[in-house]
Amino acid sequence: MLEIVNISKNFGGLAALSDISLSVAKGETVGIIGPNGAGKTTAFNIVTGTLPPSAGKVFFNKKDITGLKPSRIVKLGLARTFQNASLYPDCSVHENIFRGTLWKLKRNMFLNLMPPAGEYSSRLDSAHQLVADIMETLELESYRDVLANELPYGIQKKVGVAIGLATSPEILLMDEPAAGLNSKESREFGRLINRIKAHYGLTVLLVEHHIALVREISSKIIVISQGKVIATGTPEQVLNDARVIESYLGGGGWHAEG
Amino acid sequence: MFSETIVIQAIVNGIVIGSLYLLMAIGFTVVFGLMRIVNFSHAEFYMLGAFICFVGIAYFRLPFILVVLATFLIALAFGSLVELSILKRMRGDELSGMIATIGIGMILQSVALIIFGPDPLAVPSIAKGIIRIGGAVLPKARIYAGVFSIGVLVTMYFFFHHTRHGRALRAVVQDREAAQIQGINVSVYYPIGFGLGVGLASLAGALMAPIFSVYPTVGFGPMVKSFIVVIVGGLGSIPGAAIAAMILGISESLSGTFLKSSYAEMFLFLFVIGLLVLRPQGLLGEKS
Amino acid sequence: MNFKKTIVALSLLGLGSLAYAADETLDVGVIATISGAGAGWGQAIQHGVELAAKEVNEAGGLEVDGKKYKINVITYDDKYQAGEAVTAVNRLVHQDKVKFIIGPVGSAAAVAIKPVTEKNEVIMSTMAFSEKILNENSPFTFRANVTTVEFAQPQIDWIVKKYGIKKIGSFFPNDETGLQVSKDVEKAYGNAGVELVGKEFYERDRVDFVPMLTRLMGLDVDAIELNINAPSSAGLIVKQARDLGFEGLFIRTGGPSTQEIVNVAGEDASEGILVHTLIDPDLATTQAYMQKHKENYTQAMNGFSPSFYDTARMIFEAIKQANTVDDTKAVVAKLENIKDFDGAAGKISWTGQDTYGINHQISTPFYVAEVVDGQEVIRARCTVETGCQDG
Amino acid sequence: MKKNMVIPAALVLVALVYYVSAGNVFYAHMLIMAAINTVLVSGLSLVARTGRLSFGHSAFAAISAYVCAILTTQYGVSWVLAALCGLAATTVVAYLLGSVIVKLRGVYFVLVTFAFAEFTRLALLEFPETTGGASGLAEIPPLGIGGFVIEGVDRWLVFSVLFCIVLTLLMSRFFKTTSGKEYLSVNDNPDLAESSGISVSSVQLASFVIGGAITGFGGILMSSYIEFVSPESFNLHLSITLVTMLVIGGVNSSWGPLIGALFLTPLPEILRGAQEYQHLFYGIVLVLILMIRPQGLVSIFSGLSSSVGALKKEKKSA
Repeated sequence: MLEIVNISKNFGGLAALSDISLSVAKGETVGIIGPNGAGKTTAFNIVTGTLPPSAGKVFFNKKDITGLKPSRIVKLGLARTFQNASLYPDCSVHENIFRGTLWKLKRNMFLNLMPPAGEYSSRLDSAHQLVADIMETLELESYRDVLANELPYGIQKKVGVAIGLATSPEILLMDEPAAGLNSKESREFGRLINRIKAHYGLTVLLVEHHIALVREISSKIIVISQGKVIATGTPEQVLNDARVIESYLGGGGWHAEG
Repeated sequence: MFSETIVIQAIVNGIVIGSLYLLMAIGFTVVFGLMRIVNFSHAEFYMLGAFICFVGIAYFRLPFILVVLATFLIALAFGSLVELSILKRMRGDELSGMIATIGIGMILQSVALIIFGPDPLAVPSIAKGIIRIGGAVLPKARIYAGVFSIGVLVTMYFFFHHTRHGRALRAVVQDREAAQIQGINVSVYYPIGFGLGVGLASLAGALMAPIFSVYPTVGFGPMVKSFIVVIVGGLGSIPGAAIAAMILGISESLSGTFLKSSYAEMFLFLFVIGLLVLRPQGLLGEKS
Repeated sequence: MNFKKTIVALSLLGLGSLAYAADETLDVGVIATISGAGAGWGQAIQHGVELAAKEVNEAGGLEVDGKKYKINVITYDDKYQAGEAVTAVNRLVHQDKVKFIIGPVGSAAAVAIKPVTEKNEVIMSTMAFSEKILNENSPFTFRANVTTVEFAQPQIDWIVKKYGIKKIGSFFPNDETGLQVSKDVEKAYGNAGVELVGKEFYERDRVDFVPMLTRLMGLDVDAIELNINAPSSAGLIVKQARDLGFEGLFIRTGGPSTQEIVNVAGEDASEGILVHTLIDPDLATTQAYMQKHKENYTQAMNGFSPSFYDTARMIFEAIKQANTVDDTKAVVAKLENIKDFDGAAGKISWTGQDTYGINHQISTPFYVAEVVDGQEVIRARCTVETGCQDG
Repeated sequence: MKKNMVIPAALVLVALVYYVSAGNVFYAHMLIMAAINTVLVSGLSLVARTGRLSFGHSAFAAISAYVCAILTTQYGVSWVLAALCGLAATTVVAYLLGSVIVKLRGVYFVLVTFAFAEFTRLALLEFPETTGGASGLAEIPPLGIGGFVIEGVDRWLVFSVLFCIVLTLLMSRFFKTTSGKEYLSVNDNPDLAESSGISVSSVQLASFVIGGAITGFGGILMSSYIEFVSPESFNLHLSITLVTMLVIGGVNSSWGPLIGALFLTPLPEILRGAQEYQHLFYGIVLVLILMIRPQGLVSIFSGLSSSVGALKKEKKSA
């Protein structure tokens, strides 16, 4: 479904990524881990279109999406969430999630001044249904009219995921979803990811610093260190691989708690 | 039949005007680098300097150097006060800060209009006569102002590179976040930085007052030109501004001498728009 | 150093004379540049009209059709911008219901508001130099001062003969007035056998004239023509030219504003400038007016002020003769036929039939004076008809 | 709609009653100018609500006003056709300039629009044969649609007030629709909007072009009402006044332009005697509004400042 082929990226001499290739099949939950500064986030930003690569290609469902704007990539079915759960601060949770569906509700702005009609109103209804369904699945009904900037952090993260889901993606890329969560919350978050994967038939790609969450829910783990892929495989294979342990111990702190 | 003396004369005049734009531009860069806002009251602080110089010389008959120094100190203090009282509340929000400087500019201008009235007032000339360099005739008053502003530029260079506060302020101007990480208490530098920025604008106003007349809207032209210098030189880059200021000063003086001057100004803006679009970071600015 | 009194005080003065016994009031509008470039000329209009009104009111008001009218002057500042003048004339004509307007200063403003005054049959007597102002299908428009069309040729002939000038450079503001005057001045110097070399047009708010002066001096002109530049610009040109070591002659054919030029350029730099002026200090009536002006205002009196004092009095005279304050057609008929009116500036009558096709151009005596120690000394006396003689 | 409809509607009614009751031609003149200013500010507000501040809108008003004036005065074109050409010219220029500068970061966008406005003003001064140069164009024929000519204060009063009220209602309706919500999303959080399938650059370009056209039409209304136009009527002072009215009126709501224009337009006339007090009042009110409710009134701009901020985040995270 998603393939990254020989991607390199350098910032004025510093090679953040050098010749990385990896792939994510439909229905998988793949976790990308690696010490700080290994290039995980750079890879993430290249795939989501925020950052153009220096070399290499990105394919999604066999289509070359290298260098496309994020807004174009989302329409193809590839959505993302933000590490700091960035939301629309002054809007309610319902409004935040509804705005995820806007790209499917395109209509000429002058025509739109008229009340909804014909085919457009059916699209509008299905969008509202989707939002209701997402809020139910993520248990957010009780926060429906709460303003985003008044939500507890954990709930904000959930709303971030909800917005991603509202764009009806085929694959959901999550940027350090466990960041800022304690171990109980991150375990809960893991169960949430599995639930939405099943409910919406999603493929998930996580970029994560905390091994615990990734080990629990990933079907495949890819380890990146110093801009290179150093290991790929099931959680058991990868986490006992000597090179991975050495790079983590040597390169950064080992967060194997819980 | 334009002999080279005319060209020399035009170039020297260009350097003097260029140094005026540079003073304004560095002041503007400090404010922009520090607070990420376009200071729309820069013109009024230039005018403030011009009027302080006018009052100092025409009223109190003080020597020019003393008046210029006093102007800088008054403007520095006043600028810091303005930052602490008004802009401090908007440090996060660059747009409100920018629009607030418009308000500050309006207040200063109308106060000047009420006190001094609309008509141009002349500052008694600080130096009579001319200097001849190989046939080229250079008015002494302008050279005096040019030399003085270059002197200020050198002191500024020394301050920014060889004093503790200077280096800290420069770090903050270049990259606010990086400076914070290195433990520089940024909030201390906000008022000083804004004060210094507008102080330089007032200094330029005071230096140029004896050459041109003084009236409430005197600062508008130099402000627009210093905007252009900063854009061409690259926002936040002081060496870039220095080169751009000289290019602008000299080309303006040359085109004024040889071309129909109003065309020059129109093409200048066209050039700036083109540059901003093709190379937003300007000549020397780093690609942030 | 005389700081200008704030404008508020001035306009209050205009309203101050409410207490008189007259039973009716006649509103007269003034549109003038009170702030910005050319403020000196704007105040010449305002003060001239206010003094004329004050004089009539002190004498018990203007007697028309059995009723005594107290004259109330309403002044608006057009900031030398045509857009502001249009807003002011809309207010005067529609809200204040004024039938007589004196001003504006600039040609751009006058051209812009003329359609409004003509359509509403409001008499307008302007200072603007543009030739577009007076023509046969603008019956309600007059001009209250001589322009370069009238005085340029006689003055230039006299100066060229007396000072023997060969090459002259010139500066003009880049607007309607500048364009117009540059044509008249170039024609006049051509007829006098002088080559007008550098014709420099500049933006109104320019302050640095050194580059343009450098070019003129490169053409080694022996005189520079200042014509109708705003006083502040003319002052800067003189000052910066002297700074550059220019020893040649300065000639100002137009726009009397010697005091402002001396203020900006300084007394020694403006020594020897030949200026056009409308005031002969030895004339008794002019002296009386200058004294009255000193009693009422702190600012120095501008050279145009007497002509606007006279224009206002001629309009009041025409209203009295026509015995009506509303029928402006009748007032125009009377105003046009006033001859040899004894004004502060000397004997006044009308001219302009051959140049504009309508006799609405005022013809007052004018003089060529030399600036000595900051003061004007009359060197030649001239009239439109007789040209200039050594005075 | 954050601010419900009651308060702004009440404010507008109070102002209308105050103006009309005075029954005096001059107050009608001020109300017409307030209505025209509302149209000018509404164009600016549309751009501001996608997180962009433009100092170039005076240029768009100038372009459409001049094209319309030149066509009517020099080529005898009917007012309606000339107005359409004026609008077309502004829209094309806004599109060309917009598509080039829409990707620029916050501060550069402000500086380019500032430079563009100055360039336009100087260009109008430079070609006197067509634009009348500094003396401008006088005797612009009145606004005539078919046979019906809008001339004289009372017809203008009805037409302009009606037009600006309808425009404000349409704008307020627009921001409730899904297209309007795209504008608001781009302003509230451009990165999130981009990642939810809303192309930030095309939304900002659309708002810049349509905003330019609205302000352009405002320019045509102004020149047709005053029947005169000169480069000075579209200088930086106009841009700053429009921004001031927008901010004081309230950038958050579609009623901001109307409220800002209604309360600030009469100021220059009331203080006609002493112009400088007007600017003093403008300056003080502007600063106070920004100090007391920096987030309230200007939160719409958080989009802009965060787009500058976002850039820094991106730099850091790479």
